Amino acid sequence: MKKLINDPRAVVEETMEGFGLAHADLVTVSLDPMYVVRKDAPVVTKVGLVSGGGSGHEPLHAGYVGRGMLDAAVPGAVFTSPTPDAVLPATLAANTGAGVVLIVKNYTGDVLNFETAAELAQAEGVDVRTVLVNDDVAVEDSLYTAGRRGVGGTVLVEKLAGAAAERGDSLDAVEEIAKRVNAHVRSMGVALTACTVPHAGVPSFELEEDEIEIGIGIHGEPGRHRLKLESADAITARLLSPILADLLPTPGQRLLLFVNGMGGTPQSELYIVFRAATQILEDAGLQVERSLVGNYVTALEMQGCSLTVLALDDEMIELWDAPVHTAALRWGV
Amino acid sequence: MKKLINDPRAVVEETMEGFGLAHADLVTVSLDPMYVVRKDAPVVTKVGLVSGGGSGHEPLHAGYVGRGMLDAAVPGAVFTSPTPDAVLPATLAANTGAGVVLIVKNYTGDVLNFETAAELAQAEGVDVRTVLVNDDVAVEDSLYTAGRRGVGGTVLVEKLAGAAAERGDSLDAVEEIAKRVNAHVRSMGVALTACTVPHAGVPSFELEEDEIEIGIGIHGEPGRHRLKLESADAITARLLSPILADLLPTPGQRLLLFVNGMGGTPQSELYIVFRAATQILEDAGLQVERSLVGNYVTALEMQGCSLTVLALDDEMIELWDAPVHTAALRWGV
Amino acid sequence: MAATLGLDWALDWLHRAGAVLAEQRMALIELDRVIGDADHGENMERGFTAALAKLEAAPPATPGAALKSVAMTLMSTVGGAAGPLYGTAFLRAATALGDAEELDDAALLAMLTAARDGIVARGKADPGDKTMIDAWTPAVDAAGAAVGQGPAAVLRAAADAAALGAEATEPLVARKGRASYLGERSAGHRDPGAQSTSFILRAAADAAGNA
Amino acid sequence: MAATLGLDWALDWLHRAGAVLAEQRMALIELDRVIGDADHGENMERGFTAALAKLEAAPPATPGAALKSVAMTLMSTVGGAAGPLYGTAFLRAATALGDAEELDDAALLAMLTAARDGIVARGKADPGDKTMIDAWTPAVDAAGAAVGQGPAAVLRAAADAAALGAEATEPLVARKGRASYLGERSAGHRDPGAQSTSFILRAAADAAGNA
Ligand SMILES: Nc1ncnc2c1ncn2[C@@H]1O[C@H](COP(=O)(O)OP(=O)(O)O)[C@@H](O)[C@H]1O
Ligand SMILES: Nc1ncnc2c1ncn2[C@@H]1O[C@H](COP(=O)(O)OP(=O)(O)O)[C@@H](O)[C@H]1O
Ligand SMILES: [Mg+2]
Ligand SMILES: [Mg+2]
Ligand SMILES: [Mg+2]
Ligand SMILES: [Mg+2]
Repeated sequence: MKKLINDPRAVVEETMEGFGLAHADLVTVSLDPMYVVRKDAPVVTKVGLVSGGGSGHEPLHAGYVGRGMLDAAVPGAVFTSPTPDAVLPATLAANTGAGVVLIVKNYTGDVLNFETAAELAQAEGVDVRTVLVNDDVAVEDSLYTAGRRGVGGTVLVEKLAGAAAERGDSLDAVEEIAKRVNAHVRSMGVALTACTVPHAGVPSFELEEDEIEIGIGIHGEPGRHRLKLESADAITARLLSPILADLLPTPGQRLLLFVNGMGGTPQSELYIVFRAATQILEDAGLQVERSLVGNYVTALEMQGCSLTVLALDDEMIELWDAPVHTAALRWGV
Repeated sequence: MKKLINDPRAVVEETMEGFGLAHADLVTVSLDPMYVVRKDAPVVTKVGLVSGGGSGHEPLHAGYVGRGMLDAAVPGAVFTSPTPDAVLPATLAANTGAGVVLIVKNYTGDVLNFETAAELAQAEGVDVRTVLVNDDVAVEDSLYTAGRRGVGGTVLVEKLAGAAAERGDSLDAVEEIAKRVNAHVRSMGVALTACTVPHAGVPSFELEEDEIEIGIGIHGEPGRHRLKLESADAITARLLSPILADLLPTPGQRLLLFVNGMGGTPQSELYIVFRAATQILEDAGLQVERSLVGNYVTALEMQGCSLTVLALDDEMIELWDAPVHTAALRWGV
Repeated sequence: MAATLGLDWALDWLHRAGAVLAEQRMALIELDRVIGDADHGENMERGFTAALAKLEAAPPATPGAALKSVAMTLMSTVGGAAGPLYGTAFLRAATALGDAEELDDAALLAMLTAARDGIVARGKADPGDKTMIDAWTPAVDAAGAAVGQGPAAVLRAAADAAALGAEATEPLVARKGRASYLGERSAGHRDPGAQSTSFILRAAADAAGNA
Repeated sequence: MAATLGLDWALDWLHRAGAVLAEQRMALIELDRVIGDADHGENMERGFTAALAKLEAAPPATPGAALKSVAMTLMSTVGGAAGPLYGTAFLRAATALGDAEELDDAALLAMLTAARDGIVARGKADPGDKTMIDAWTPAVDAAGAAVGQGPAAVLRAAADAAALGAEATEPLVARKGRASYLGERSAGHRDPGAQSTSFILRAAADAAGNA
């Protein structure tokens, strides 16, 4: 294992220390319990927005704390959801009395830990709503799975709900927006290489030099099936087709197309995939109205990408365009 | 070789097509000859700022085209400087009559090709100045080398000179700022893994599982020497010490600290390095006044990072903080 | 063999559990790497190390208090799926014991049953879903059958059944937790949580054998 | 053997050069990979493919016109260090030939000398700096010594010397171009530009041998 780290067990703490130093104008970092809050939190009379999850997906979630997005983020150990005792103070810090929405990616661990934190916060008088993100079409949402995972769509949920909270929407309204975005967003990923969890020291799975893993998650967990390496155009089509089959957009539908790098893929390749995806979507009579290309929800140094498609309505476009000022996403301010 | 590409020979063209689609609000992409200009170029009576170089360093340079930074960028083939026939039209497109500054990284190929383009543009009546960036302390600047390379510092030169041009500085003044930034910036890089040039198909060099390459460039060329893998703190000290020995900042000097990822390194590791670098600098009585952490000058999927330190003055701070709106760097707008 | 088990046994159990989880850290990581995300061993070791430190810092007065202390620490240090599940298991087990100082066969069975029921309540897994439940359920059943043979026998029966249960997860297709994403590809690999359950129950039996 | 060489020879030369550079693309990439950035073979093949297409599309009338056409295409398609250097070399060579239709020994020597001088003017490399100059300079010297033995002999002498010159770059420490960043570590590897020069001059000699 080759990493720019000191002690594998200090990775998250040292990362967050560095993050706090680099973005001292934006956030305050608490190391124990570990969470990150907006420098200006709590922002008076605003609905609070809190998210969190295992580390290793940087810039998710701490990179999205700031004006127009999250009020607090709670990083767990690498690929391990944070514990309620960290989620609770983050939730309290984000609460101005207007209530808090927890954005939780749908994994058993995240759901259980945030559930407990929500109960504890409620017991302290905070009105808490939980919105699960489950956009990954690689996983069948059935009785026989833990349900679809939350992946790339999480960033879009956080951006749009964050903008709604920032403009002063009510707790109900922010919760509704978050759920609406989740209902209209779908994702699917591919890995060209595995990643290595620092404390494990060996790659999460093995791929031959000519193999790729389709339907990969963001936790270094293996995907649904393996294929021989194909062209970027062919892989893009493979990722988009289950997304479209599930989202079923009507012709003319305006979309946000998000090509996300898994951490180890050059930007050039993401743009090649973006080009291919745009062509397919436009050939299908759909309209790529907004876009995002880059490393936004990663799996350490994994090579690969995910495609996320969000069916936009007018309000979502307005919320997407609204100013945002975080470490990883910034415009209009 | 595992890459999300179609044809190795179409990599740059397809990347730029995708880039043009994703950032149609910001830039216009010309495919043949290949160059990228600001959507609103030429901006009336502003000094033009143009850069370029081999591809594979994304987001450099196309990602820095837009308000407050470059007016045009010229991507060459992967790791190969662009040709004069592409630099010329980019230069002409950036010229409003106020003249053009070419920001050129100091490599033989870049220097020669931009030199010819500058001559051609001058023959067409454009007042052209060329500023060489050569911030890499890994290379001895002596009669026995091609001189120091331009690496991470290039982004800072482009940002500060771009802000100067945007506020209406004269050609002389923009040239002076660019040279001043270059004179006060130093960089040094490390690679944990090599990268693979698409048309070559094999990694640029071999490193054992426990080896790192110190003094790496951004072209997949080998560095100065090899070491056994060390802790992030130790590696950071190794990179910073020649930077400081060369820059010789006086105590209390305000610095911009830029931790740059080479493309394949997780963001968490960059923050761990940022933390270590901040500690060393502050222990040396220096002041980290501004910072930048992320993948800004890459070498395809190489794992590793570079450290760049810029000794700031008041004007540089003002120019750094000035609004910028490009695909890869954006604030204040 | 003692006819009842007290605080000494409980502390010995928890220390043995901490030791085996530390020792088997990489083995559990490896099981989780194959069908999960390679953190189970790391999570469990982190949790038990913290739990033992807490027991040291604030010594409990009863077996139930010891289990409750461990429950709270696991809840706040393990994270992931295993944290809340084991946390709930130890919490419910503690509640079942109340402030009893000496535990007989029936108390031990109640403790194991409460732990298992707590995991089911939180995780909603059925037997055969390839989770830690597939070690806990046979363990509870076997303990029930051994009631009357003394505490050491009850716990030995539970540990033996948990070991077989963990092994028996290998052919199963996962339907809960992260391994369920793999679908059919999860078959052929042992569930890490069932394995850690087996280690923990073996530690309980070993401590009883020494009591 | 012909006493002078004309347009046919020039075109045959350029086609042979294009063919050998295409064939040796990976070999040149490999040389550049070790002490450079792994693009020299790609750059040269791209340039010569374009140059030959241009010659096809707009057939030149004289050897000088052919070299000038190639020069312009290399300048606008090769990029990197080699593009401007070879571009200048072919441009100066074309200028040296003027509109001569037939080239004798002296004309060929003037052509080679102008090419070499053009590269030195642009790249400022000295002999021994481990660049293409280390193939060009011995080639020019050998051609000078062979003047009077006929065009084929002049070019063969140049090609032989270039081949030895390329080989002789191996022990050198680079002082120009990208390989210079490596310092002492550049020793022990052949310079890719010197090798491509050797291929190009061999093609000239082979074409002359067939003329
Ligand atoms: N719904 C559930 N019910 C019972 N046990 C579960 C459930 N989901 C997961 N588990 C157990 O948790 C174990 C994984 O724990 P761990 O790796 O620590 O957490 P995570 O899956 O969040 O990374 C699995 O091996 C399984 O035994
Ligand atoms: N200053 C110079 N003078 C002469 N030849 C040079 C000089 N710099 C580089 N070269 C030649 O150019 C070759 C490299 O060409 P190429 O790989 O195409 O360009 P780049 O180095 O820009 O990637 C070297 O092998 C060397 O022969
Ligand atoms: Mg986990
Ligand atoms: Mg090159
Ligand atoms: Mg796990
Ligand atoms: Mg090269």
